[in-house]
Amino acid sequence: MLTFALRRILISIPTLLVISLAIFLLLELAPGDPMSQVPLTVPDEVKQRMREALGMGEPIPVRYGKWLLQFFWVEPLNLIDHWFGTTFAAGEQRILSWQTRSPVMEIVAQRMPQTLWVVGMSYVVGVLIALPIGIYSAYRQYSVFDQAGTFVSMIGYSVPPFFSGVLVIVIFSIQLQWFPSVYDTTHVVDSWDSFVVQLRQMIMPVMVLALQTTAQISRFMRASMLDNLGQDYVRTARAKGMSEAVVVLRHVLRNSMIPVVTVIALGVPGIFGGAIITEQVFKVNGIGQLLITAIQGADLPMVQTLTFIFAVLIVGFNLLADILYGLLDPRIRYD
Amino acid sequence: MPQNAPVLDVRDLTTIFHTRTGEVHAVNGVSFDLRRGELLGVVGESGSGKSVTMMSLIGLLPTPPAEIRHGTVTFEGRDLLRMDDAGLRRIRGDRIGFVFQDPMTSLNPVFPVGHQIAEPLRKHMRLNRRQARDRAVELLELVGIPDAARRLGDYPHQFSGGMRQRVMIAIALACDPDVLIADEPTTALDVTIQAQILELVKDLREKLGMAIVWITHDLGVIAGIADRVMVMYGGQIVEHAAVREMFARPRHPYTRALLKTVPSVRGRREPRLTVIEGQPPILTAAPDACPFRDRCAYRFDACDRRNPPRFDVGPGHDAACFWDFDADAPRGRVAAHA
Amino acid sequence: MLDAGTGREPLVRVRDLKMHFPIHSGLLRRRTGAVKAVDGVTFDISQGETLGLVGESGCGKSTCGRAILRLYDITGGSVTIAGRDVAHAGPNELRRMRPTMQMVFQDPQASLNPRMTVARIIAEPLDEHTRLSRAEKTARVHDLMDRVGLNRAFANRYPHEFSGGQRQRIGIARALALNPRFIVCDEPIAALDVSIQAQVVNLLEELQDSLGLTYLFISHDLSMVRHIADRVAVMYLGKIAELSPRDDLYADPLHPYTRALLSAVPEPDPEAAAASSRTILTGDVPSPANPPKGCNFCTRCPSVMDICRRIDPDFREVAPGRHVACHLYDTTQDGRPTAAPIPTRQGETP
Amino acid sequence: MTDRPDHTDDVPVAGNEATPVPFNPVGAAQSQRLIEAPRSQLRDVWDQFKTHKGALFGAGFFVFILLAVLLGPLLWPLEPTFIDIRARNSGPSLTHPFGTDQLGRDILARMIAGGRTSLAVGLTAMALALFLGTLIGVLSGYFRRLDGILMRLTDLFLALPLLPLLLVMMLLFRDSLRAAIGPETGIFLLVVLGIGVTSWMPTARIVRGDVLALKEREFVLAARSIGTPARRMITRHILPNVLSPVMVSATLGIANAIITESALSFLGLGFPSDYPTWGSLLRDGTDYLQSYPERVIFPGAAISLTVLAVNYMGDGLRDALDPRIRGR
Amino acid sequence: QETGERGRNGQLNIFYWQAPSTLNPYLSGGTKEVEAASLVLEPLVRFSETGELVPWLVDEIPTVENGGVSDDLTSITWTLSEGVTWSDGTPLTAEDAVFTWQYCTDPEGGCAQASYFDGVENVEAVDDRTIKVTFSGPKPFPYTAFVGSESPIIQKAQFQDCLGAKAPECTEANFNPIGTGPYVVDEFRPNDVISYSANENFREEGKPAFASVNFKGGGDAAAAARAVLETGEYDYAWNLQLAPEILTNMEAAGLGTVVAAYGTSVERIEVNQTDPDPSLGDARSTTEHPHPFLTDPRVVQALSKAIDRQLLVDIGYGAAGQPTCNILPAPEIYASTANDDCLTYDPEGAKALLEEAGWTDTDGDGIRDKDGRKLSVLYQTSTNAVRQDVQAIIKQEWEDIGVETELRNIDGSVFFGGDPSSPDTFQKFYADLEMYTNNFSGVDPESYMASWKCSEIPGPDSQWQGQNIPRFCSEEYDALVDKLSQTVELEQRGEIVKQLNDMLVQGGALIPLIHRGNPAAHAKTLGGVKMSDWDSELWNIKDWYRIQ
Ligand SMILES: Nc1ncnc2c1ncn2[C@@H]1O[C@H](COP(=O)(O)OP(=O)(O)OP(=O)(O)O)[C@@H](O)[C@H]1O
Ligand SMILES: Nc1ncnc2c1ncn2[C@@H]1O[C@H](COP(=O)(O)OP(=O)(O)OP(=O)(O)O)[C@@H](O)[C@H]1O
Ligand SMILES: [Mg+2]
Ligand SMILES: [Mg+2]
Repeated sequence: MLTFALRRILISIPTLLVISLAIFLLLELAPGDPMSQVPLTVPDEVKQRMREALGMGEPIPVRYGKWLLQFFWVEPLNLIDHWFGTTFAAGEQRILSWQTRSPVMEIVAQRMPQTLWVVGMSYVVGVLIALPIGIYSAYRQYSVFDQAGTFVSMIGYSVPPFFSGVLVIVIFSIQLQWFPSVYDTTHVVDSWDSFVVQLRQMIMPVMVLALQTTAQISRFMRASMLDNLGQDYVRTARAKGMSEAVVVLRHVLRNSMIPVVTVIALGVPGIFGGAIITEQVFKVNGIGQLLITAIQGADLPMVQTLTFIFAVLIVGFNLLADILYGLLDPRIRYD
Repeated sequence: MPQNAPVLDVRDLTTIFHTRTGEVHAVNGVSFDLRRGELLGVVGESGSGKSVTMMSLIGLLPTPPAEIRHGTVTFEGRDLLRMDDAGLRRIRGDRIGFVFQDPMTSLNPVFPVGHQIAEPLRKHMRLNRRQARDRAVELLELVGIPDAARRLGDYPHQFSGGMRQRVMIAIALACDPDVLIADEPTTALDVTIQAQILELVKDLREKLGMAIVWITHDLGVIAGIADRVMVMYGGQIVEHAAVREMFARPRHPYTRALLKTVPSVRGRREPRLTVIEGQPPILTAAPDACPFRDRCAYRFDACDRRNPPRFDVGPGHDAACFWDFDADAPRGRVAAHA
Repeated sequence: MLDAGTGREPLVRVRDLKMHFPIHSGLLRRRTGAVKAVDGVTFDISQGETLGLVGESGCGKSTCGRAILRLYDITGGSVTIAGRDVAHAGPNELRRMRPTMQMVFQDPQASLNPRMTVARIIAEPLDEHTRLSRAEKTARVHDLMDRVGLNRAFANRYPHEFSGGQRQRIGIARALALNPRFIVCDEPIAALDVSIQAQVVNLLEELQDSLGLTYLFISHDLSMVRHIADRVAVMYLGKIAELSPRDDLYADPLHPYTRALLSAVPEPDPEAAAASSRTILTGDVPSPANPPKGCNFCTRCPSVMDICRRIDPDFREVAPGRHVACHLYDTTQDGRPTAAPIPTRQGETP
Repeated sequence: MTDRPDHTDDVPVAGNEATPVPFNPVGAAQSQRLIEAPRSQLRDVWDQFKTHKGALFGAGFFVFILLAVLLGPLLWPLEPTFIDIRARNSGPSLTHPFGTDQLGRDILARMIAGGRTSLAVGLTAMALALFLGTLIGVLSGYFRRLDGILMRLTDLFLALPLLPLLLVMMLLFRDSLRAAIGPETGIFLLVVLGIGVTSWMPTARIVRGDVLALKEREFVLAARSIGTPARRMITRHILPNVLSPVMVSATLGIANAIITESALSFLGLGFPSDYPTWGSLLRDGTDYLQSYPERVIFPGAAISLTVLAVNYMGDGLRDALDPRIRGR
Repeated sequence: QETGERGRNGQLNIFYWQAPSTLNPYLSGGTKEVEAASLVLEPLVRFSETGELVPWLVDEIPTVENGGVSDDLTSITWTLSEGVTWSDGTPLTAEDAVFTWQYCTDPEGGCAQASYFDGVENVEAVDDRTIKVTFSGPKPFPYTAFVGSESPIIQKAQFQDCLGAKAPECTEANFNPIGTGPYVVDEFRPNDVISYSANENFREEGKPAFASVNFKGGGDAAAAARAVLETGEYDYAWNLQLAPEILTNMEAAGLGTVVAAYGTSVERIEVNQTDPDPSLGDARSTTEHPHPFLTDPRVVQALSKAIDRQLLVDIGYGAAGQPTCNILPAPEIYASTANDDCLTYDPEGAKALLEEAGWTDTDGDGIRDKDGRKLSVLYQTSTNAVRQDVQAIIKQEWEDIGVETELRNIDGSVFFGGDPSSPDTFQKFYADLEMYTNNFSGVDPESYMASWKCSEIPGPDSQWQGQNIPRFCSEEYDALVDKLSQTVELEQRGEIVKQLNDMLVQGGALIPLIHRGNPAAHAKTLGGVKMSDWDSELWNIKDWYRIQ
């Protein structure tokens, strides 16, 4: 198990390097220019000097190397400095956004809380709703509940969030006036009342996103439960006189969760980047919105960094999924 | 061989399956009894309804698609077929133990075997964790797993096939059941391992004295361990006798053919094997004629008209055939056994 | 006929055949060992003979059969079929040799492509190796179907529409299509119901008689092997423990493993079963990735000796036509066995 | 004691060579049934498919949508771009069954035109993803040497953050492609390529898994023992047998592509705004959600129902193509 | 209530759906940045909603009369009001203005507002409160530098290390500039939210009324409008370019009001006077090849007459637009009335004009032709829902009079991006007609009118830089522009500008369509809003208050 985990970690290093190169090169091809925001009246040679100041003059390999160094060395150092008040990274060149000229990572850190609150919470909620639905649908396959569940989850899967989002805003913000339509990213939760406010502003985006999560995870759960309900060991458990609850919720569920848990883990990276549209609709200016504005503003360092952070997350959670799989399944654990 | 009152009495059990293509009459009016301490062997080709019969007894068939049309199963004076789920659950695993064919898939892969053995103990015998553990060790030792205490925490995949089957047996024996139903427990195993298991069962039977139903399609296994044998064909019992009687004087054409087709490691070597031509019956309707008639050399008009009842053909021996082998002629008006 | 050493060149010569599957493990997935599925197997099969190969699950029977047909790239040894070296032939040469050697598989369901009709399945070898016209091919397919006892009307059906025995006939027809001389039957009856097994075995025997085929008949059913084989090889953990003419082997097994195996077979006769005294082996077959030192069988052998744990016995001819790999039959200088074998005879031949 | 009891010796057993096969009415009937014209695989699948109500509805609806979108312009000849200012913002009526938009363009006509684009994107992107996925899956499953590298490639693509990359790609190549082959075809190609290239991986993985399993199946071994070369092995034995997971991926792929296209449209990176797709109609409609709800209901329902139909079709296909289920 | 103590009205919520990425207006030309900064940074003088100069950090506007502007119009002297302090409590001095000039004119700095200092030769601090701006030549309208929200004064102490190339790197300063305005920045989150609070050192007693401002970004125009008009979560939303009926519907909820400020923005169709034929290769759209038919003013007049401008307003602009026939519709004194007949939709007149010009439909395919050449135009614009609607309508109207029209729309970032290598920029003008909006900031049109001089024509040799997009060239016009720069008297200037405007419109260089207002919405409870399109919309935010 340990070698298995280690092996997976080792493999992910070259994967990440290749990905970083791919992302870097792809974006180098982009026609983006840090000077696109600079007015036309500024003379060309000034622009050229400004470009060089941003390190654009150097050959690609050098820039790639610098970027890697900044990403893997300088930025972590900065993080350490930030936490412990040290000054390891003092004077090191950080990755700067072309748009705002401020360190990319600072903005990312600024955006993280709302993304985690909203998108993360929606994922948790979605999963929590999905599991019982999946279990019950499988247990009562082809029952009315199952058919309805299938239908609703497929609808959930097929309605684009830019539509469902606006719909809930119209219903709950405008008609009923229950929840705010604009998410306040500066809101600080420090009391019960402010927590209620936070809840109220989270409910709609969470609802929209959770619908999608629920739709997908419940399908997985159902399929996995169905697979396992037909297994011989279920019959054994029944033959031992175990109650249905024990059979389904202990024996079958435990086995069915193995693939589902990994699917859940694989969905986590999506939290950070997959909710672009929902963020836009509810004005939750999180990571997704950051990415889209960076793309529109041709802010290459920001796009590069964000894309690569996503890649790191995906690789990381893949790893986690693999390891979880091993932990949950003794057949792999003792391999 | 102790011959006392039956612990299990099955009368006219009929089970059908509802499938997309119609009904499948898997078990048709099966009646038999099982006496304390005896080992009843059940043989028959694949699909003859052996497993369905046994699973019907204690409600292990999923309903739907299965439906138990009629019949009674008397166990300790109560009819299992009319018992509610909770009642059945109290009997399953406690009074009646089950061992299934495939030891590879019949154990839950994610729980340690100790846990799986302890489960029925804790439920039926209300043992606490410690007691259950101690009993589990005892059981594993009983079925001959060395170093039992240490292996409680192991997972099924860490055991070999033979050992897993022993674990299955340990689970079935956990609550000292009165009846043990073993559905082809050695089919998936190698001969040398099978020999080990058979030996173990013989042993346990002597020690614990429970009644056992042993399903197999290997006549050799039956010959080795059974007291009585039932032969099933097309969802019915076509012949039933004490084991020696059955091998010595088979009185149903199917049994006779079956005995002929199997070559032996020691007996005479036939130049050609005899074969039973034809296909097993398609069980889409309740039988209104002899299910074996298409493959039978003794067939005559009566076979097409009526499903033969089980005729008594000797002491404790009956066969469902209109042909009288002793007289080598069609049977006259002989009283049906059942 | 019983022995390859009768002067006639055997059709199949297998010498020290080895098939090791590498095991990769550890951080870098280095090769850390091998599953020695077949580890030095030697035998001959003469023209028209049937060699039975028996043994417990996982002992390497299938691997052996497949390695002989070069379905695997073997690790060592040589295989000659009809005078041609199969083990080291190049791809094209091998392709040309394919028609002489064919295989019938264990699971008739799995060995037929569910998406091809019977006619296409049987015609596939013809497509690959002959230039027959369409009509000729159809004629040949029908001919083959007649030969294996399949109704020609079934030619356009799919495998799932057949019963197990009929499916196995399709597999046999396919194997026969190119007029092979040697057929490896890899447990052709294991997946069939008892009442159908006999049909297939009879068919194989008939075909052997009429076409002069040579079989390597792999099975774990000792009684069926007794019926069909002329000589029998008993395999244990990748090696042949004993190779003897059929009657000798069943009447007087030499190797302790053979003895145990025979005694473990349940006898479909309650009288005999009650009378016999069985040799019950304890324990399980060790993993072929990690076989015991010395003799393979030493962990379970009832007559294990000290030497068995140290030295792997040679596979030698101890009596005419009878080969065994066991220290019990080690000869002293004068050529006599060191210890007298005590064959436990459980049955007598009539 | 080893001999059989002698009175069993003379048992005549049916089918023993000498014995003639006895009269067998049921058997005859049975073989009569069996001899009927060989049923094709397709028929079987269809028969099974028919029993799945959802799938039947799905297939029916999908065919309906396809026909509507292809033949719609013949039956409903209004131009999707024709402006009838006087009729603007009219609700559903006889002249405009789905109403008109803020410029008086007929929404039915726009739905038909939009559906054509959306479905074309869905189908082509799916086809591309399937082609890539199957190719890579088969190659890596079948050729052990390629396996490592191809699977790494698949992992790599799986580890790429897709939506961001898709967005970046749209941004990067949109203009050069537009310049090269015109705005509509350019964007079409880009959307299709983008979605196709970023969604083949699950198919590849599934196919590879299946191929690996198939390779161990005895019929492949049988073909090998016949000497069938790799190329024909793949086309004859492997591909037909991986069909069912591929078909199922296909249905999911269509749904996925339609939704992704609408998301791109929403983010303003899809087709030009005057080029209707269901996604862009829906996006434009959301602004009018309160006053003219039908403007979102029609495209929204079209997307959802198509996705739903295709998903149900996939479910049905999965069942129909699974021999374990079909065999029952 | 309008008066009271500072911060009495709690929080003010402003919704800018495009969020600012910096608060230094000198580093970004974007409206959103400039306006967000205008809460903090202030110029010496602002423009009111009517375009009049309002003294802001000075007590009096310098003129020739009061001696603030030198007689030869080459210098202007500003005197700062007494007691103005930065929000950190330090006094505002003339040095800060001098520094601001240095900051923006540093050749390394890439200042976005450098045009405000065009012609400025020197800025000096005569004393702590006196700033003297010297021009290189006479400047009839000297109110450019330090006037309006785009050239506010920044604090020397804060920015002195940020000159030139280092300017963009002073993140701290750029995100939290210290200003003299009513609010100070508490937190700046790029592209997200800005939190301000009332400036304790603000010079006016009892202002601002709001204790804090929440300046939210993100979403889209519809969402912003909804938040003010329908849910009432926000008090003010900016730039609501939505179809008028949507806004009207939202307004019906009764929570807010849609307002529009008019400046000089005119949505117009520029008419290419040169030939964009692709077969010309590099000489495409250059003065070497005059356009084959658009140089005939009658054709352009016909196209103009055939447009129903009121319909365009109804569909696309509503309250935020008025039909216009002038390229310069405001301020009042510059607005011509000579072209107003185009306000009536007159397709028949258009047809007659085309007939007169010799364009008839000889082959009966519905498209007019002349000498074998079809009257067919390519009409491009940027991608934007309203523009595409307008395009579609105009296309249909033109096809009614027999003009074949092909539409093209190009993503705004490319179209306005100015990349010399892209064929799709508005400067390259590889089309017959193109539509966009342009305006000028401030109230003096001199330099704006000068952009149609022959010398301003973009071309390959000037890297396609140049303001004269239609490539209109007339000696008469150039002479008139020169005359304008010599004229001081306001009346006279107005006359000249009107003439220039008429020359452009009647000469067929431009088809003005709509005088565009800048629509915004504010809550009914928000008082004091006076939208100005000449300055920041939030120019008088210090006077805003909550109506209780
Ligand atoms: N779930 C089911 N649905 C439909 N038919 C079923 C089902 N389970 C069993 N059957 C049918 O019931 C009949 C009896 O099956 P059963 O499993 O009892 O046979 P068996 O004698 O145990 O065979 P084997 O030796 O193969 O285990 C068969 O014809 C089978 O097809
Ligand atoms: N491709 C392979 N890779 C690795 N190990 C293999 C492979 N094929 C077979 N083995 C191993 O080789 C050993 C012998 O396998 P083989 O299939 O030949 O046994 P067998 O005697 O035919 O068994 P059975 O009776 O179950 O068919 C087993 O331990 C098996 O796990
Ligand atoms: Mg069974
Ligand atoms: Mg095998």
